[in-house]
Amino acid sequence: MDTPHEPHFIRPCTRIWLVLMALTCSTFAIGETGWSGTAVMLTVLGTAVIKVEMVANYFMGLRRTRWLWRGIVLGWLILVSGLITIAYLMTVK
Amino acid sequence: MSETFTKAMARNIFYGGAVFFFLLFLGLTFDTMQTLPKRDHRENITDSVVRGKHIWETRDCIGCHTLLGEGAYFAPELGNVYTRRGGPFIKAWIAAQPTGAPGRRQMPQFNLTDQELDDMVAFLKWTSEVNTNKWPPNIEG
Amino acid sequence: MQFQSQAVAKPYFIAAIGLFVGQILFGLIMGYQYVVGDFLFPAIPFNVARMVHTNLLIVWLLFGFMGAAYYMIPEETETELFSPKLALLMFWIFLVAGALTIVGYLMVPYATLASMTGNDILPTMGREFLEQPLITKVGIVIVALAFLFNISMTVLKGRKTSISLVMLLGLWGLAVFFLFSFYNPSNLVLDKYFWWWTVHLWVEGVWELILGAMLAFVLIKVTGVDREVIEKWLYIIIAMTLITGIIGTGHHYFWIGTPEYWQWFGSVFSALEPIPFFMMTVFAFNMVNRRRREHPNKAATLWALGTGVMAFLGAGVWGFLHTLAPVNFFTHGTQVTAAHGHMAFYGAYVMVNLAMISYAMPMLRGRTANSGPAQTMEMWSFWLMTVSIVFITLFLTAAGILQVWLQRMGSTPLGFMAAQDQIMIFYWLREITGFVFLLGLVLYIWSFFCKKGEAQTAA
Amino acid sequence: MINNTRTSHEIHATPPGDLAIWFFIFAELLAFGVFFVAYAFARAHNVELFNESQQHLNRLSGAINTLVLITSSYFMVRAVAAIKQGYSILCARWIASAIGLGFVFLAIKMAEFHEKFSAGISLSTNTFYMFYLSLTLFHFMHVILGMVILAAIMLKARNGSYSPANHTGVETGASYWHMVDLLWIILFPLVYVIR
Repeated sequence: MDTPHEPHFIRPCTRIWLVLMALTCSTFAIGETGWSGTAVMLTVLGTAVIKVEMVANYFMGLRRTRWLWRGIVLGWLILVSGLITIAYLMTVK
Repeated sequence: MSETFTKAMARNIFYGGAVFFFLLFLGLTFDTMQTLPKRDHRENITDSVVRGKHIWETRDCIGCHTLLGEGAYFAPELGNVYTRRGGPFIKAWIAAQPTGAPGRRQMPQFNLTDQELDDMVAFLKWTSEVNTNKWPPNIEG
Repeated sequence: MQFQSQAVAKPYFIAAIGLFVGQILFGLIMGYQYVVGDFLFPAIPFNVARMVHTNLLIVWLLFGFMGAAYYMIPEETETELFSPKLALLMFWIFLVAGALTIVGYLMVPYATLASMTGNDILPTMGREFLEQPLITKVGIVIVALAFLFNISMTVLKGRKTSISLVMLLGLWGLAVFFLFSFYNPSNLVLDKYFWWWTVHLWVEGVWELILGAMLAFVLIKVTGVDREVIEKWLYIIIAMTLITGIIGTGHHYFWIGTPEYWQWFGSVFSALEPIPFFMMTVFAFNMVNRRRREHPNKAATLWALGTGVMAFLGAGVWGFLHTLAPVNFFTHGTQVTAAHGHMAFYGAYVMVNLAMISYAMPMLRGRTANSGPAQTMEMWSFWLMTVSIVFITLFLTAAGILQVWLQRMGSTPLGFMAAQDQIMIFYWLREITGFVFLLGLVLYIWSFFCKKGEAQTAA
Repeated sequence: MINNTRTSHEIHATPPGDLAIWFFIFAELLAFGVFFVAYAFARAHNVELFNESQQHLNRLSGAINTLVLITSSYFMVRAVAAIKQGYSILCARWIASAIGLGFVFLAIKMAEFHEKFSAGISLSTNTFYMFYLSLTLFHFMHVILGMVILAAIMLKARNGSYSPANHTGVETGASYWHMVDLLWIILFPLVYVIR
């Protein structure tokens, strides 16, 4: 993923991993509080979207490919999370 | 581009994907087999129902009618005909064929005995009681 | 023709076309019975005509597949067929058995046929598409095994290409899943559940491997594109086919007594089923555009491209139209299904067989391609048949939508026959279009006998 | 095979690994995507049932499994980095650790399934559990498939079949494994948390 010669204190991928772990814990924490509502739902789903993009771009290495490939995953993600959001907002009166 | 798209990998995905999804299909089939007794009421399959199914098959009824929506679309759906018409009507109807009305669709005369007609009705009655997730949409089938 | 033994494909192709004509004639009889109900009654009741129509379709497609295998496999494996004699013997057995079965359907009442042929020992008859008497079914298994033995032995002793492996896999799958036709439990729900293991896993599973292999073979021959490229796309396409198609079986498990979750599995996976067909269309056009030579057989190329497009339209688009459970709830068991069935079978399996025959027949008759006028006539037949099947599909779709509207929606639904009377106009249009189809088929056969122009013999 | 070594600033025409696996990955994303959306809309028709049933899920084990998969995915990143520098054995060890975490995931998941199945819950219990079991079992099978792929790659790496110039195989397996992780990242909040 990264070149060995760059003088990193921690590797970029390790940083990504730590952020992903932290975001997961935050999602779990929100789940434990039992909160609900549009804002909470959007926060949780938004966190998931950010995490997916991090995995796709940094772990799967899509950020160093043509936009076509990033676009497919991003488009899929926007479509799926968008439709999920619409489905959830439908239930909010 | 072609160096990183190899036939070997495409082949592996084909075999892997096929096996994977067939296993999933077997798993779902297994679960279906566990669940079916609650839905098809197989405890009600009497000898009469079994004989009725045999008559249904040996007269090739499926060649004109649908049963639970499967078959030919030339004649009415019979999965719910028992609830639509009732047993006596079905017996009388089969016995009265063909109508001979000119230009109208005709059903052959099968010369069924009274016992066979009863079996046919028993089969259609059992079929009408299968849990079909509320299909057909209405009584007309 | 590179190998002597490829010649056994010829009788298979001729028989296939002959049976195709029979299928269409009985289709026209049925179409007429739809509008004039008592036509030919009681000599040929509708259910008998339908049995002949669908069984002839299956049998001629099988003849086509076998002929294709006998033609392709020697060329792919670069070796003579294991046993041409066995292939010819099986041809006659299959043809005679098939003909006797059809005669049986037409001559004796079905129930009599059943008791004559041992249906009481093992009842398997009277289920849609599997109406064949027990002895015919056993005969099919024997012929299939002998055929598979012959083909497998040929592949074993020769070069093993991906196309021949995929073809072989498809043909073995065909035989294996046919075995479910012998399983007929007295519980209708179980019966239907496993009936689809033959029917669905054939047409939306293993047959597509055969289809893919045949299409890939023809494309390699007419375009000269690198085998490696075509074969890797073949693998990707059939991988997608099975990934979506196997669980896609679930779209038949919505309303036959099976658990509710099949509505989700069936809808999701069968909604993805158009993808491999779309890929196949793109693939066919892509390969033809990248062609490295101009093959003189333009008609075969046209059929190959047509297969891609029509399979996508018929199997992909028309399948998708009514595959989602909420839609299928209303369309299940109506003329919409018939519309989809006609275009899907024509677009996928009829056309790929005609593509193969169109490519191979001139070779089997000692030329690279037919003369210009003969090819022109064949292309006319292509357009006549293809356009008329499109219209048949459109008319049946219109009939189906109206049928759903009249019979299944609203507060005062009509009864079945009352609804049928309302949509009679579409059945008339369908029947007339059917005659145009027949005209196309006649022209197709005529093109074989066209004497005008020089046939191209340069290899 | 010349241009296979990926350096940090180059833009590549194709994603890492064999392009064929990407067709598979996109097909899988599509299938799961449709299932996710179907879940959301089925929930919209049945909010009370979904919210009530969701209470009975073990959120802690879902969260731990997320951490497990993310970490496992991270190990595969390290495996790819190792092989790019030519460390075959190190690469095999990273893959082995990734597989090990795969087993941890399966174990936790099986405990969860055991709890549900012994409570008599099945695909036909209600719509929520139909989705919960379908999605998680479907994903569960993908984890197993991913582990099989990784195991094959690990053996090849150990035999020294990969090198800095030729490591497409490792990247192929890693890409698939990341996808399995990526799907769970959506599945977990969707089914366990959001209400």
